[in-house]
Amino acid sequence: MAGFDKVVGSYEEAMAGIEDGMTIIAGGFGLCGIPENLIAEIKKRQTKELTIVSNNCGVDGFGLGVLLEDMQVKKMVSSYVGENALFEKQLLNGELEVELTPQGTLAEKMRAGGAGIPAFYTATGVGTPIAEGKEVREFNGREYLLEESIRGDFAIVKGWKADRYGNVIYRHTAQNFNPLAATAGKITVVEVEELVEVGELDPAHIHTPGIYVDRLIVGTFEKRIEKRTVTESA
Amino acid sequence: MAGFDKVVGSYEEAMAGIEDGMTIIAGGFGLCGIPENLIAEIKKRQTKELTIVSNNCGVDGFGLGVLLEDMQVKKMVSSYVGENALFEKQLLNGELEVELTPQGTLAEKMRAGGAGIPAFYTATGVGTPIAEGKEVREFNGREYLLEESIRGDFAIVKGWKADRYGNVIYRHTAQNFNPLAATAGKITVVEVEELVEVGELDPAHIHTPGIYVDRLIVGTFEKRIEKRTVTESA
Amino acid sequence: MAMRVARELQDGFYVNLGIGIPTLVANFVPDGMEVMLQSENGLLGMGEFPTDETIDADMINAGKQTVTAVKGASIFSSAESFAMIRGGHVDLTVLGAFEVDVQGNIASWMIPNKLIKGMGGAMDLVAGADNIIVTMTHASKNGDSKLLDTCSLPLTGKGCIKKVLTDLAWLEIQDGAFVLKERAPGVSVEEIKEKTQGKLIVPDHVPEMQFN
Amino acid sequence: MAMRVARELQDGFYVNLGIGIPTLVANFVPDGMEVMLQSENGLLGMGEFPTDETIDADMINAGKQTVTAVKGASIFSSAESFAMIRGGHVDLTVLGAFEVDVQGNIASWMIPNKLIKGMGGAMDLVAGADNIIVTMTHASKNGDSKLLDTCSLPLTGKGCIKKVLTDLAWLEIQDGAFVLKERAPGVSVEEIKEKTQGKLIVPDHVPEMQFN
Repeated sequence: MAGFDKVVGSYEEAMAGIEDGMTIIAGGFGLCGIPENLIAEIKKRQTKELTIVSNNCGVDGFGLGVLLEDMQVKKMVSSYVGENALFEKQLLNGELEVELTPQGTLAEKMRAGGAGIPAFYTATGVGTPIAEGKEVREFNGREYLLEESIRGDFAIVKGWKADRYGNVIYRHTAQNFNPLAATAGKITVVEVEELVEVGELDPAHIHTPGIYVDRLIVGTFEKRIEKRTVTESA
Repeated sequence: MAGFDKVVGSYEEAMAGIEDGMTIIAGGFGLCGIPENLIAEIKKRQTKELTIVSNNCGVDGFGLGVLLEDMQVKKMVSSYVGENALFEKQLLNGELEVELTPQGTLAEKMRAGGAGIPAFYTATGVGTPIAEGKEVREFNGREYLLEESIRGDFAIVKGWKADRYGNVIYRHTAQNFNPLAATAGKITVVEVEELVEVGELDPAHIHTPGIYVDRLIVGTFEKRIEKRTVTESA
Repeated sequence: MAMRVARELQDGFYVNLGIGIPTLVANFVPDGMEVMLQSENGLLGMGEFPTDETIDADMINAGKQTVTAVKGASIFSSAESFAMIRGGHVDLTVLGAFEVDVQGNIASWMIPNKLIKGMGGAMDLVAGADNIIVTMTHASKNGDSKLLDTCSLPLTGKGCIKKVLTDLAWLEIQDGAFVLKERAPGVSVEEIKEKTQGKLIVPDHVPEMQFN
Repeated sequence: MAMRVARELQDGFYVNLGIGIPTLVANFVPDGMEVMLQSENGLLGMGEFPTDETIDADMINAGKQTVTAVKGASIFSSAESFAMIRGGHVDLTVLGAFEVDVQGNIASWMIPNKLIKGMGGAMDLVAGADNIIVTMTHASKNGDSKLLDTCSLPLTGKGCIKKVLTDLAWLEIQDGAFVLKERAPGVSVEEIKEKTQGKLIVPDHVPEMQFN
């Protein structure tokens, strides 16, 4: 079934076609469930002037943070940033633009982008700085903001297991923004920890159906922990 | 964990509080995945003047069709109706009102209702009779309709397996509108085929998290087939 | 007609087939090519009808027929299903119609003064897909053309149709006209002209349809 | 403060706890009562921190801390998580703030001329919940009141706060005023009056806080 085999042979092939100035939607929350190797490939390619849509921007030296090192990012669309010094420096210097977007609105913008919904209303942000320039409209006596959806030239996604058709499942809270990002890329690239046989994943429990996935690659992951918190072992 | 135990003891208890004139959102597609016994309970109660939001209206003598027998339904919000003679008769007599809604728009209206999104734009229906009276707005050079979300006083849902906390999974294509309906009821009632122990369902594969579910009951189901189509056995 | 539609398939296409003639297309998928059928009630990877032994009330397609799922299928909610459709992720949609016109409008769900049963998923399908093939008879039983200058019936979608396959011809809609691309075997250009009410452009050479 | 918040819990509540003081509330859930913690990155049923043996990089909370899941938990996407929040399905939200005012406005994410890190999920949480408790110190280190007539900082949400718990008092916002409901142990009404800049209504009797 060659036509549905999404597996590519290398990270180079996985990110083929990425160009300066493109918009990239990335899955992940903090450093959890981030497409580590696809980000590294973007760094290797030195693609510039990127707009990156991702809840966070990694940390110094890891995750999306590495794309700051060579000034590859023009703009971040995120809900929470600045966990790293380089980010702060570039922001203060005006070398980097940030569009802060409430986390739920960001998730819904990705989902809407993938689902052919150009805009939706939400109460989130009414009366706050993020309402500036946006339509406010009343439904049933309450005010809501109009928010437009987001699509990316590429979506980069980290899954757990996938089959060759691109059916993907995510592990624990590494799911987060990944299935949403997966729907919203003109080209959606997914990297996973394990390739399984077609038919092995339960059809009713696939998080991302293969129809959303253009390219698939199996990688190895560092999975760095940002805030290690433990209780004493019993 | 009494506070999270959603199981009720009877169908009477499951539908307690339903009143004349209420809006009921029902899961199911055709006769697949319909809350058979919850519908039967509504018939037994003879609640009248109901607005029912459901993709279809059952058939003569089964599914939502039984609510027509005693004129319990004032209005149907559906994408496809009229698989039964009584429905046609009541519609032609003006005893029943129908608001036809495209299937994808109906699904999204339920999801939006549950997700706190009062309205969204869709290209579906632009230039057709269903656009009448609705705002048309251009995004990126294309016209879209404004569609408002739907919430119900009750949502009635058919699941496969659930635990006492109300975590539900659906079986095969009996999923359809059920998880959407489940999010959109002020009171959401789910009937399932099997109750499993808390912890038995994989957290990553729960279709409807218990937070959406108010009442849960285990039933037995006829599961009538509307269009039996088979190939010759090998 | 189903055989001609099958020629438009490409390996790896996700396809939504409407009820009726479109469903037959599944029988004519060329050897060595695979397509995956989407059914809008929430199934990607629809398989054949079940046997008496495997029939399952919980496994149906958008036409409410009992079906099976192929290996590698996925099953999801109606909202997810229409996210795929509305979001333009389906590669090809094939569906029937009462009328199409030179502006790419389609009427397929409502005949005034006849009982209206509803549009089901048709409005979402025509609004969501870039690549749609309408399959229908060229004219009604009374001989009235269904390829019109302006649809007379209430629309299902506006300006969304580019390809029409009838029992007589394969046509594409371009710049406010039907362009005659192929004739069905044994059908004359004259007959097609006669039965097409909307503006028709006939190139110098109109080949007969070829089938795989 | 966490102990006082815990008194607002009810058996069967789904609760979202912000970072910091709110997180501590989990330690004071009364015996015989169960609440389920929602973490907005996509977890319902957040459990304790893991041990060195069970720690898992793929299991974190909205504060990016490694956590565990309780029996009966569910895990989902960020869109589903905020559907729960925005749709009003969470019973109680507890979060911190820089300022609140008598109109129920809250400012908690942005101090002009200081680096802005972002609002995360806070704007969604305050817009989505009916039942919110703001926990914060009553006044800044300089003694400036944080309970104001009008918030001076950019808002996180408008008109959405009804309950405020500080190190000094439990207050409810009603009809454009803070109503003093309870004093923290040993705190005088005078001190609360002094440190509240916004309109304050003091009933005849203001009891000391009771803890379970």
